[in-house]
Amino acid sequence: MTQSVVIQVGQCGNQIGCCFWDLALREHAAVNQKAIYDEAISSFFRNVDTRVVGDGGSISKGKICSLKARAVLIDMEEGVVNEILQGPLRDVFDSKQLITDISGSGNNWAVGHKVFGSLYQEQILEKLRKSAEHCDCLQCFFIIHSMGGGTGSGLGTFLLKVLEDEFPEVYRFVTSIYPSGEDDVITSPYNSMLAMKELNEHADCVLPIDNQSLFDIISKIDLMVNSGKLGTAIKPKSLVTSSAGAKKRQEKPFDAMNNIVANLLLNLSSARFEGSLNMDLNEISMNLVPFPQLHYLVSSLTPLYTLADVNIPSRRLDQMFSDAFSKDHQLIRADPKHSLYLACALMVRGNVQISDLRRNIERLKPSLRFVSWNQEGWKTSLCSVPPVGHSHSLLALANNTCVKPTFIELRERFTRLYRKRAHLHHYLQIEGMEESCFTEALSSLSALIQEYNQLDATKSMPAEELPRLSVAV
Amino acid sequence: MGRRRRRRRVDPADAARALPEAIAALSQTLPAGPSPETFRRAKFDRPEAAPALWRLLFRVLSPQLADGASASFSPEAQVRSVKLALRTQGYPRRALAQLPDDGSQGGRELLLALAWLLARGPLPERLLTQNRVQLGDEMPVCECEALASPGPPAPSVEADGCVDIRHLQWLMGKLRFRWRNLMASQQEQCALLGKIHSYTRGCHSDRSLGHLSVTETELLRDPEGGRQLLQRLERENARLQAALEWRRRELVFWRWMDTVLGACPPEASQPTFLPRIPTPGTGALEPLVRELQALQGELREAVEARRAAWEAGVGGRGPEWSAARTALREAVGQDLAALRQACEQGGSCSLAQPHGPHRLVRTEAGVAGGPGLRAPEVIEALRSQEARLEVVLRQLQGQCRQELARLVGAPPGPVWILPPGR
Amino acid sequence: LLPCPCSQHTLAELRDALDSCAERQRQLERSLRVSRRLLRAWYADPGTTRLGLPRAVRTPLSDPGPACIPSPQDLKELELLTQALEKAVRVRKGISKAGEGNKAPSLKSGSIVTSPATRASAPPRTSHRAGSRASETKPPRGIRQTRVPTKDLPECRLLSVGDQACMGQGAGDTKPKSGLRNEQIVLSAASQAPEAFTLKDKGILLQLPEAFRKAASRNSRLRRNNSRKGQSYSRTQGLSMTRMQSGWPGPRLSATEVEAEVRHLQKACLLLRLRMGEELMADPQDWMQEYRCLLTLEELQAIVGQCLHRLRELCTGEACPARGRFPRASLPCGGGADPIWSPQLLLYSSTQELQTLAALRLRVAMLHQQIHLEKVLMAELLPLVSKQEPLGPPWLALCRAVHSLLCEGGQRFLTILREDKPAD
Amino acid sequence: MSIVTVQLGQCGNQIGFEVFDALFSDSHCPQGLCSKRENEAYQASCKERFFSEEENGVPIARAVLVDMEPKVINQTLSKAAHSGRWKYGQHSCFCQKQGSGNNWAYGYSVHGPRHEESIMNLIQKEVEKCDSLNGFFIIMSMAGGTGSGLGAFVTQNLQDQYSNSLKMNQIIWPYGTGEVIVQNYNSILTLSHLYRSSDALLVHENDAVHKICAKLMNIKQISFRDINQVLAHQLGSVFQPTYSGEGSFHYRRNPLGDLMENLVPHPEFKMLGVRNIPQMSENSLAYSTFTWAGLLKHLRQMLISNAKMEEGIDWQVRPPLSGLPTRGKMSLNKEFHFNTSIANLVILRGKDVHSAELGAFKDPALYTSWLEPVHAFSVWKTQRAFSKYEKSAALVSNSQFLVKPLDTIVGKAWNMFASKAYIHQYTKFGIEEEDFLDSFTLLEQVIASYCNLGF
Repeated sequence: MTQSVVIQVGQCGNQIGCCFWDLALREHAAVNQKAIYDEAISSFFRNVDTRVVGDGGSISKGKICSLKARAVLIDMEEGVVNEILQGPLRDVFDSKQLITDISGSGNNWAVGHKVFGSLYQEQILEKLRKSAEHCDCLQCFFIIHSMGGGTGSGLGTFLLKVLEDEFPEVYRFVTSIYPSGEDDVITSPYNSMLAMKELNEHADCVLPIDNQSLFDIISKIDLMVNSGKLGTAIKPKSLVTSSAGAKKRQEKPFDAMNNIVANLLLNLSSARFEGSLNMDLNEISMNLVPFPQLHYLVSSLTPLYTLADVNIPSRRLDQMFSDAFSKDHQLIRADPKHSLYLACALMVRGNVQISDLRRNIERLKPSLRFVSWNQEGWKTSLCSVPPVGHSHSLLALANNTCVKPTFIELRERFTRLYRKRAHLHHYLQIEGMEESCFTEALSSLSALIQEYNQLDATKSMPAEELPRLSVAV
Repeated sequence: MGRRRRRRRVDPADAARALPEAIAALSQTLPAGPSPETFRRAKFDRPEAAPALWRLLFRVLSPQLADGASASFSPEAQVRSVKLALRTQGYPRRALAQLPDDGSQGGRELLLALAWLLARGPLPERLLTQNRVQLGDEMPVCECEALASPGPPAPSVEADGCVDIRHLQWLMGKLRFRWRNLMASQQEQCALLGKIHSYTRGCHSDRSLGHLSVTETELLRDPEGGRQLLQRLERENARLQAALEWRRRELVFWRWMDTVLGACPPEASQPTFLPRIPTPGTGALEPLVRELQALQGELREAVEARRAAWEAGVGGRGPEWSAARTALREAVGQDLAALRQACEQGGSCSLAQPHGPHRLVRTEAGVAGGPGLRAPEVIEALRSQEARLEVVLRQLQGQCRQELARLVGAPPGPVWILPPGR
Repeated sequence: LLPCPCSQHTLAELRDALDSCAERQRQLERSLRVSRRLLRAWYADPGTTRLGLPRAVRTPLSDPGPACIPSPQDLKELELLTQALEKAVRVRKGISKAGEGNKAPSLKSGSIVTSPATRASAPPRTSHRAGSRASETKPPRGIRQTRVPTKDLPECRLLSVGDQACMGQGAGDTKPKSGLRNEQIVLSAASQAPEAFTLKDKGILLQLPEAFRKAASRNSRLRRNNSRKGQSYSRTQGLSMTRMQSGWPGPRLSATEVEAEVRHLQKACLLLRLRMGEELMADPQDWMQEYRCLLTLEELQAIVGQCLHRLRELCTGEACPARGRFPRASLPCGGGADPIWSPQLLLYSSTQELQTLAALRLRVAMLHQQIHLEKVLMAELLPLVSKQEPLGPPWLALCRAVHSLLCEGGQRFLTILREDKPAD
Repeated sequence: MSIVTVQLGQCGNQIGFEVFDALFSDSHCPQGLCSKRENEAYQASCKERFFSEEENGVPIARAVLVDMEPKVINQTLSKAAHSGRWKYGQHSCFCQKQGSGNNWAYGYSVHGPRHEESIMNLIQKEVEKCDSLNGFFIIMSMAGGTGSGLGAFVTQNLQDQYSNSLKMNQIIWPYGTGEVIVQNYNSILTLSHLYRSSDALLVHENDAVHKICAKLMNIKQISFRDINQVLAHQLGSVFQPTYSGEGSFHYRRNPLGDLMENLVPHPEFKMLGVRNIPQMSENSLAYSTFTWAGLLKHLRQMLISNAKMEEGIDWQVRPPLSGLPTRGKMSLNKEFHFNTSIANLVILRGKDVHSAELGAFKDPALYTSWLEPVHAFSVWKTQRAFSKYEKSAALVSNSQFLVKPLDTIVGKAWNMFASKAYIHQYTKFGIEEEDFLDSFTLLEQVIASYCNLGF
């Protein structure tokens, strides 16, 4: 079995990470009742004998002693990390996994990338190597960060290059939180633009997520829950937005949103559990990335909650599939149905069979548009273990030109600032930053947009059969 | 022989008994041989002798049939089969072919045909070899019989004429599968033989063998089968005995046959019908001629070049040279004697190698056993033979490739995509 | 479609090859059936037929009869053996189920406890043998799978008529083996309890029936005599045959004989070509060798000439049976002087060796067949390629098939693409 | 003679388990409807082919399990062990930690060479357990990465190392859509490589089996297990013992050899399909009776109309009148109806099997013009009923049935190839565009050859 290491960078990254570890623990606790350290748990956790002093206490089999997250926590401010270390999850981490500073990156990509990057490179590498050593077969790094800030965006993308050089065989899956339009960070267009170039070049897969979409989803759930009609009918602990159903809602504003992302990551790595059609992480980029640069996957998660009624009529099951393609359920503001699919993956968990999957694909296919050379671009998986609180769930990943508007909007916001050269000096004063960094980032993103444009253009062209090799006799 | 003949002449009483005894011996040697009386009657072309002789000839000419199997052929079928077989073997008398198919006539003609067959080769011995009771587990160490055609090629039954070349490909593929199946069966057979031999080690009273063969073991396991085997063996012994007897007395028979021949109306002495050469025969002749001619050409070229070079280089030498020359000539003569013999007489069989069936005996690896061929030697010889043949095959295929490339030339239009090499 | 004569000829050749393979397969199957039946009866439960696993066989010999069995009773004894063999595994199972101890009371009554399995681990009689046997049967499955309860007993307790003492006590290699074998050896009359035996031991106890042994030795004697006689027969016939055939046209070759001759000449041609290749490849070191090489080539040239001459005779139909010998088709494996009558021995030391030998033999035979077919097909098909009008689809199809058959041994095939479309 | 099975990848291992389970259940089925003696011989023959026996009497499948990730193998091993009836050998599996990620190139060029020695050693050990090796079953999917890529690699190695043994690849043809996005690439690479190294490709189409589950087995929510069980049933109906010949009561020793000699001698025609009849849920079986005439009539129509199951057969399809030039080149564009065969093998099991009349399969119009029915048709029989079916028939057919699916796959792959999509994933591991082109060329030829059967 393979293992993955989660690298959470910056405030946003660490907050999401925190939710992720909480959920992951609960998921494994629900599946693994006997508290035996098995291969499924091993993919995200080490089992450590705490009585052994030092570092050599990993136990590969037997009872669970003390679980340690396979994670590296990086922030250039102490706040969030300290909070985690004082919270309920404190036992899952130890100080050897942390890298913190006190000064912060000041919402400046260049500070995160250039200053802290070179300052902490060795230290970060050291921790990464250590975490890799603890793995039997390291398959994937999950990087969680935001695009708009300084540390997550700058240092987070700096990491990508380091990882690529140091661990070329290990996949780099990046969960990037894109800023909303009315973002309070003024320099976020610069930061995002500069980060985009790094994502373009050094990530295997990027799952773009924007805060606004998460917020909309929460509002919708709130509406449902509070409308009274459904309130009691919703099965406890089944909301994708809460880490613990009993907990008082919305202690922190971002908790619910972060939980959605945490759920996304857990479903993405469902190959930890057995199923009749496994989908390993390495299959994701293989199936969904037709060209190296086009590795941005739009994701959606359904159902958002489960009704307490245990009998799921298949209509409800089919509803789950329909929802996954609707605009409202995307974790980024995008409408895949009205754009062009390059490829699509459906990762199903729980009590769903291949025939359900096939029926729904057949049903939905006519309403979707696929690129001419990939008319049947479906990848599916069946994992028999559902998420906690659910009987079944679906994660849809789409390589779809519908991400293009997000990028275009980002470019526009960037151009607006850049035209005025506003705040540019904050960046240019950093060693190693030059104007060319901005222009190169801009052309990189433009090239990407252009690629999507070209694909979109094929939408209107009639599908033609290409002449095949012609055999004489 | 001469001595024996004199002795016969000395004792006339013997001579009077000699003919029936000779015929009896012959008859006993052959499968389903009739009584001497039948022969006597056949000489006078009595119809009652005919059926027995047809049967006899049928058995003689289809030796591969087991004892019971011939009964399944109707008399007519037997007669026709005999006529056909004799014809393909080149039997010259037309009278036989004109006999009715019901097998009611032709005693004397059949007698002549039998004599003709006897005169052509060691018929009794051949029959005794072909159907001999095999006691040991045998393996021929030569390739004389290996995968040879099991009998005379059936006269082409296929009336459908032309075939698609894909049909040939199909048959070729089938052949490849059969080879592989043979290989698998043979491996299994060897494994089983090895087991039986090692389990029965020490069981055989013949110390040079040491263990039992399959037949012998089966005999132990199945007393009833053993009894039958014993009977067959005894029958064969009787036939062998008779064969010895026949050899001693055959001269009398031939003299008698002369009188039979004398009683026959002579046929036109013209070659009435040439042996019918079946298509595979003629087909094989032409390419073989070409092949030999090509070989001759290549040799001539090589020889001429070398002789010229030789004469230009070392041509004249002293008297000591002529002695060496003679010695060399002799050495080469000896060297190629085996090859020459092989070419004249019988393929690879007559090479100095051992051949014929050998009884398999399992021995201890380290023990210096008694007489007998050792497997590693045979393996060695086979390996080199295999390597040589593979070279030949590759050469032939290469030749075909070149020839095809030449014929195809470089026509504009299609592109040839060869299967990728591995 | 191929033209008729070509079809007929190639078809006939291929069918011939197929038939000969099928025939060989049939022969093999026959003997396989016998061997398998033997081994099954030996060590397997006839019900579930544990094919292929050597097992120790143990059986009760309820009453082995009088101490000295005269040869007329051999057959009766054999019947007993067969029954015993059939019971063997059932009893063996019973023994192993009932536990190890209670079924081995016959320690002093001449139990023979060797088995293929135990022999490998606990060598009977001759210890050096067992060692080599263990190494020759590669995976010694029996060892792992069979537990013979009486393994620790003295391996061999054969009791001969004259000598009631235990022969094999302790080290077995001192025992005079052949002496035992030739005597009548039976179990002690006292033996009433179940005992184990192997076939080997049975074989010693129950030799091949005397009548059979006599017949067999008579058979080989007769064959030897016959073979000696066989050599002189041609002269005997020489005289009368000429008379016999005076009224007939001269002896001609029959079709089968012509065919045999042709086949033989084909082989000769192959041998000659091989030899020529060797000679041309040789790199003479001095003038002696060079001269020798030249002489060899000349000699080869002469032999080829003779072959050609003979072949021309065959072509014109004027061939007589070769000088001084009878058509070689008349006897299997060459002339009548061959020692076919009493087979010589071929010694092998392990199953693997035997398998290698057999596989190589078959491989060589196949190569002969393949080369022959290759030549036939070359002769028939290549002219067709040159004759047909090029570039039409039938011609292309022909080329493809011919290429596959002649250049790839019929295993692989090429593709012909039209060039009017781009290749990628 | 014994057959060694190599189960590769998730699909191969899941199916392998069901196959052995089906073989075992059938041979121990009390409803064999034949004498005890006969039943024992049947069992013995089945066991010799597919199982070896251990000391404690539990049969051990002659199988090697290979996967590049451990989950499925662990699951398979424990399922077999829990059944208690048969099991896998203790040391007969090989797995690694990380799969091939649906990348054929990774399976073929990375996993293959890296683990060649270990895998071949395992196989050799299994081979040594056989007194006599008949050949190999290699069970694999062609869509994924491990089964397809590593499977192709292993098959090639088997061809090199056991050139005289027979190799039959059981290939699972992916759903037309929705399994793996790069399945068409993986498929053409697999097929073209197997065409060079395997003797026969026995193809099972997921779509067809799925339909059988829905229509004949009446399963509402179809799982992979259901599909695999139908598939295992089909394989069992072919490879369980049958008599070695007409009138013989010996069981066939060399099923693979006999099958291949009859069906796949031509190097361009190696694709086989299986059809079987009847196929139904156990509940319906209890209320059904069959006649040989009825079964064979349906089976024949299934063959000529290219129906995968007895439901929905097009009865309008008739063989072309022989002699008329209707048997022209099969056109892929036009809807074609009649499925021309190269060769067929019918396997009959059950009561009164001797009375079954097979003349309808010997009609020359069913076959390509260059093979006579006498060369193209063969029958295997046994009186022993198969898996609770009083009478059942299976058909292994080398015919045009796969031309369409193959053409579709090649076409889709070609479309994708023309846009160069996903190619970088393959070149990363050494499979170049040239290799793709080789594969396309070979398969276009195979398609053309099957289409040209009538010529």
